[in-house]
Amino acid sequence: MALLLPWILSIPLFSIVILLLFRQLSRNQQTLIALLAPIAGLLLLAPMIPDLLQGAVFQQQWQWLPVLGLQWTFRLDALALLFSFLIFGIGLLVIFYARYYLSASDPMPRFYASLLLFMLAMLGIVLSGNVLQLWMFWELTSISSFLLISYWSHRSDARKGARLALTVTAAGGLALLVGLILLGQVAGSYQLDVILSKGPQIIADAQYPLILVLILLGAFTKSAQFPFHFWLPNAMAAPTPVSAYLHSATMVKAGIFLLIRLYPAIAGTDLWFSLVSLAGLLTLLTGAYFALFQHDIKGLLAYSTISHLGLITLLLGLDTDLATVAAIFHIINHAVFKASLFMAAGIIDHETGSRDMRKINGLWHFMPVTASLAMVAAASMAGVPLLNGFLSKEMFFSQTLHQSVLGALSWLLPLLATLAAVFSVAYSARFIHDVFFNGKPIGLDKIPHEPPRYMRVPMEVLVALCIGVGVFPQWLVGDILLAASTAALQQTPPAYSLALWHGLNLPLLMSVVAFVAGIVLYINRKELFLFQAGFQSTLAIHRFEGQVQRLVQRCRQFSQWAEPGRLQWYIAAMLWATVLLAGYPLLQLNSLQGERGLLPTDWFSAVLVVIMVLAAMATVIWQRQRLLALIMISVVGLMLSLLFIRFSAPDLALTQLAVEVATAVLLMLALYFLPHRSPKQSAHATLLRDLILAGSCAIVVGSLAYLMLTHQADSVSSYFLANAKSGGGGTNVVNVILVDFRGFDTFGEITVLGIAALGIYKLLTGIPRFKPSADADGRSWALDAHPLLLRVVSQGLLPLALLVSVYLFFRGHNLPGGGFVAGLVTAVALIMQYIAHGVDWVKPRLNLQFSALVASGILIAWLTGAFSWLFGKPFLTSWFDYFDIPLLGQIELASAIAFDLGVYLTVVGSTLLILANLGKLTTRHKPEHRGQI
Amino acid sequence: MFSLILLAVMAVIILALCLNIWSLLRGPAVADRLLALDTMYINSIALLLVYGVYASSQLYFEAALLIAMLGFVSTVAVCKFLLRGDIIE
Amino acid sequence: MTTLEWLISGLLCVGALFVLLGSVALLKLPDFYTRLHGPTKATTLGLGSLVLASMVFFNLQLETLSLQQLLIALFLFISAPVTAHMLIKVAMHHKLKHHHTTQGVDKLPAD
Amino acid sequence: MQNSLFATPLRSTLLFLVWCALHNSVSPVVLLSGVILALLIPWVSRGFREVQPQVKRYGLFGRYLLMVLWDIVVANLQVVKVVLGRNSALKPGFVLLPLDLKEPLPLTILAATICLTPGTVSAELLPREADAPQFLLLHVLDLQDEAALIRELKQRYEAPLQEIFACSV
Repeated sequence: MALLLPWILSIPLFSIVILLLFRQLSRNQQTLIALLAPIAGLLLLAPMIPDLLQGAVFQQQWQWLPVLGLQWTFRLDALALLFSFLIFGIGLLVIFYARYYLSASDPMPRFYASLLLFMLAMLGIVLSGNVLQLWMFWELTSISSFLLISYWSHRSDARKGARLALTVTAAGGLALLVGLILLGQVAGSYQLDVILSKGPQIIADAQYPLILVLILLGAFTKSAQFPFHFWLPNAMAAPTPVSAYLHSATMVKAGIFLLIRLYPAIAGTDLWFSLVSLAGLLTLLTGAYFALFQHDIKGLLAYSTISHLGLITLLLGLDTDLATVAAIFHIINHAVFKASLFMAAGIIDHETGSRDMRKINGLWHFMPVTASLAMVAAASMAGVPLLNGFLSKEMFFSQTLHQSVLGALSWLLPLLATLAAVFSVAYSARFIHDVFFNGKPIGLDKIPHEPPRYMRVPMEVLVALCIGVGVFPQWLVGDILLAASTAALQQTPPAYSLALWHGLNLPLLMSVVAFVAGIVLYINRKELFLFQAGFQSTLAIHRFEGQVQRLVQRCRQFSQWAEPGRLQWYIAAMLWATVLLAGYPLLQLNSLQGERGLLPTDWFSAVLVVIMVLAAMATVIWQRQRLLALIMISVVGLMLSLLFIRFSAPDLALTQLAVEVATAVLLMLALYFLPHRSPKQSAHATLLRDLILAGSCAIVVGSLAYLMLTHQADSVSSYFLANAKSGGGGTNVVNVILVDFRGFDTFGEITVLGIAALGIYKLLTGIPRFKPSADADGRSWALDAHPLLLRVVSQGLLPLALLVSVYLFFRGHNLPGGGFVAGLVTAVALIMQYIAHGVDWVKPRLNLQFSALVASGILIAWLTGAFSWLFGKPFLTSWFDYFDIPLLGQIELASAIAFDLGVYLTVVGSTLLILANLGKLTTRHKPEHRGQI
Repeated sequence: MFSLILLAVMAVIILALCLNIWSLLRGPAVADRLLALDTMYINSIALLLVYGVYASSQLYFEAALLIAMLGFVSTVAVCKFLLRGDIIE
Repeated sequence: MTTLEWLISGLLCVGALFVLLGSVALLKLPDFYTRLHGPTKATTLGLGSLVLASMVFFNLQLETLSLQQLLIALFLFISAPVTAHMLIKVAMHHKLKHHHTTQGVDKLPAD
Repeated sequence: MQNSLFATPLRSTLLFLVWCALHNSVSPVVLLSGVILALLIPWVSRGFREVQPQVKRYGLFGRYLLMVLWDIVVANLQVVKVVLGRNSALKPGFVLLPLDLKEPLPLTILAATICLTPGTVSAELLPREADAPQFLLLHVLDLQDEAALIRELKQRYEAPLQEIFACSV
């Protein structure tokens, strides 16, 4: 049955894909597809329930990156089951509800896809059996929450709220990651099973305080605990179904889930009790207090949620096992009543167009059914008997009486708990009285009425649960609560009873006091509101936005400093870094001379080198006359190719030659747009600086080269030499390395090449459109654009060049050549046609979409690589064989040829995409006025 | 003896290359330099041909062929640039 | 040294001398127009001679079929005139000085 | 006919020979692939070929090529003389060669021939309307007798080319 676990996760994914692919489906069909995920999930869970309630644990795992301790592990126990029920159950109702909540203009597929993405992420958290995997899903919930809060992206408050929520939760997530990594290192494994069984060892470790604080940071930010609670009220800019689902029932419980999940491993110390209980207590009180003063219904519910989350956290911080049971119980109850309250708020918002409690009054007359349902749920929130909220609150009260976390001041806790309950009753009363009674509506845009029939159904289900659990707790949730608590504590909890009536005791008294005092407080609220109004409060969101703006400002300043937009600066920075990084190790060596002796001087090569040096120097001297510099650098390239050939690297020589020409053409195309001479502007100090930099580079690089050449390096090349023929089927080792041994690199490189070409193509559109009417010396241009001789000869040369490139392509595997050179030769031959005939002549004859050529090249290379998957081999495993064909003799076929074809097409496409389009650019903007021919 | 002659022939061609770089640096006009560059291309081909005989290997002829082809394109492109400014128009 | 080797050596020497001659012409002759004749003719012929030598060497001396050199020559014979043509066009366009003894300067196009 | 695989027999033959030469081999594989490529490549690049007059007399064309080769050798000996002589003794000059040939391909061959042979470089086709040039401007390294040079060029090179391509005179 464990095999079913991945399916539970993949069904939401399936629905997402369908929703995004078929956007034109009707709203009902989209809702059905979205509903498929939770329904199927519940059905898949159903057969596992009996075993899970008996304490079984299902686990399924695959290797992912075992080196890093990463494994896909899915683990389902009763605690995860409980949360899965919440996720699926509330998710089901929320999806159904959203069908009626969203207006016709809201893009539904995006909403459902994000919601399902969240569902998937949340399930991932509760079903993870590996803490690193858990963390990934954890971050995914933050991201999907961001997408959902900013769903109405045209609204500024939605964008800001989303940004705030993401910043806080993701920052906490990073702390959590560090904490989890440390935890895994201490426990020796990232597997949950191992970690849970090593509790004492973890607690005894010196790093325990750090681990605990980091993990608590993650949990507290996610679960909106004080002082990180401020993001939650701002997340209320989300559509109400999202608030009901993420920001009350599930996502904000993720932090609490994590605390419960890791309870056996990291809880039970004084540090834990003081940190967790203090955070919980403060959250409980601030949430309850501020909830009363909200005028926005959702704001009230948000602060109330914060308060209840604080309550649960406080329970986890109490040093009794029963407190954990109470916490889990309250998670269920809170999810049920708060989700229904949010749905009520959504209905009210939907039907009145407002969420301001100062405007919406007396709705009882307009929507009695909704009002009754909401009132029941609010009563549950206040802790009225016969409702589920009452039960867990009673448990909470009784636990506060049986703890000693605050030492001698522990008696304060029941008192403060009662105080929080007073406020909780007061804001619940405000919710009921202000919204449904208290006179008539003020200044509403429309006359409210009951919502569509089915919009109420989810609420009805939830309210029924409130009452059901309130009256028959043991029968409805007793089993799962016990099993979940056992799973959480890793041991059977002490006996407790889930009954409605425990007799006249202290907790009951606390409830009564809270109830009466709460009503009194609400009736006398005017004074308190006046008192509260005396505080100058800056909203958290404004503070946050201000900080974001400041941060952006800082970053801008930094990037203006680090990226002044001057090419010289970048190159200088890069070169200095190279000099320092490469030069420092040289200082550690005693001598450059290695164990290899020097070869006798080869005078011919020496002369070539001298020519090359002369040309390089001339390039530098004439750098201001750009065309001259270009000619000189061509000499450098030519000599370099000759030297490559001399030292047995014909492949390099071929490539160097081809690249040389392509670059020369490119540079000339670019030169056209530049002044032919650049003015002499460098100050002497600048020249000196550049000289020092160039000299340092020369010294370091020269020394490194000498070092490398005189040392006997045991490199990988001997392996390549030995295996090229047997492993890759080619005798040209360079080519076999490119298309086979290091095929993945090549694949990456051609992808980069394609992207670069597309990028350049895109950048070209913004280039200034002018055509200089005269050359550097003020001569107007010659008048015959396409000399006849050149045209005729270039037409004749094209087939020859194509033939040569075919030749180079096919023999590349065994002798110098290959797809790259062949591609460049083809591209150069086609560029020659452009040069000789012009764009207008070539365009109708070369009916090729260059970008498509690039894409097909990369695709072919990828398919060649992916083909080996069919045979269960890793990506890009090469294949070759020899065939005997009568008359023709032996022929070799290799998958590398197909891969090389991809390289070829990409190179041709990229080169033409850049050169031909740069050329076309000037044509398109040719000025009207042209000389006489 | 034969290989000595080959070496001597290569030396003569390299001498030609040296004369070319001299012409190239001397100029005076861009056209002169371009002519010198083109001659360098051709002389490099010559060098490769002799080197092929010297090494008894046909491996170098492709490079020579490619120099002939690509050198031509690059010289023509520079000419076009000097004549028209816009080499692809 | 066999006769064949003498033949090859002779061809090589002739070739190399012509190549050198082309480069000398480039350096020695007085104006661009006359210099152009060096590489287009002497160097091309020198290369032809070297190609012949190499053909003889591979096909007769080593007795392996070797035709690639022929392609080099073919290519050069096609491309050299065009290169020269383009270069002289540039020179005329740039109105480069001609040697003082040049005749028929009036025939140059006016622009 | 324009689009058929066999539209350009001369070009295909040339490509086939070049393919064999590239491989230095006449093995069956090379021959077969050579035939395929020699037919396929002209077809693929057919758009890049403007219609040219066809060679009508192959024998004459062959003879012409051999003659040019011989002339190259002779011409070079002249160049040697000039190059090694004194610069002040140089008598370079520009010459206008009136053209009877009008078609681009024969014209190109003529210009190329002139470029490779006796001390002349084709400088420019004049006037510059590409369609119908009337003169070929030459630069001559050592100009002794302008009229004789023009006569020789027309007789030795232009006339055979007209015959080879069977152009109307």
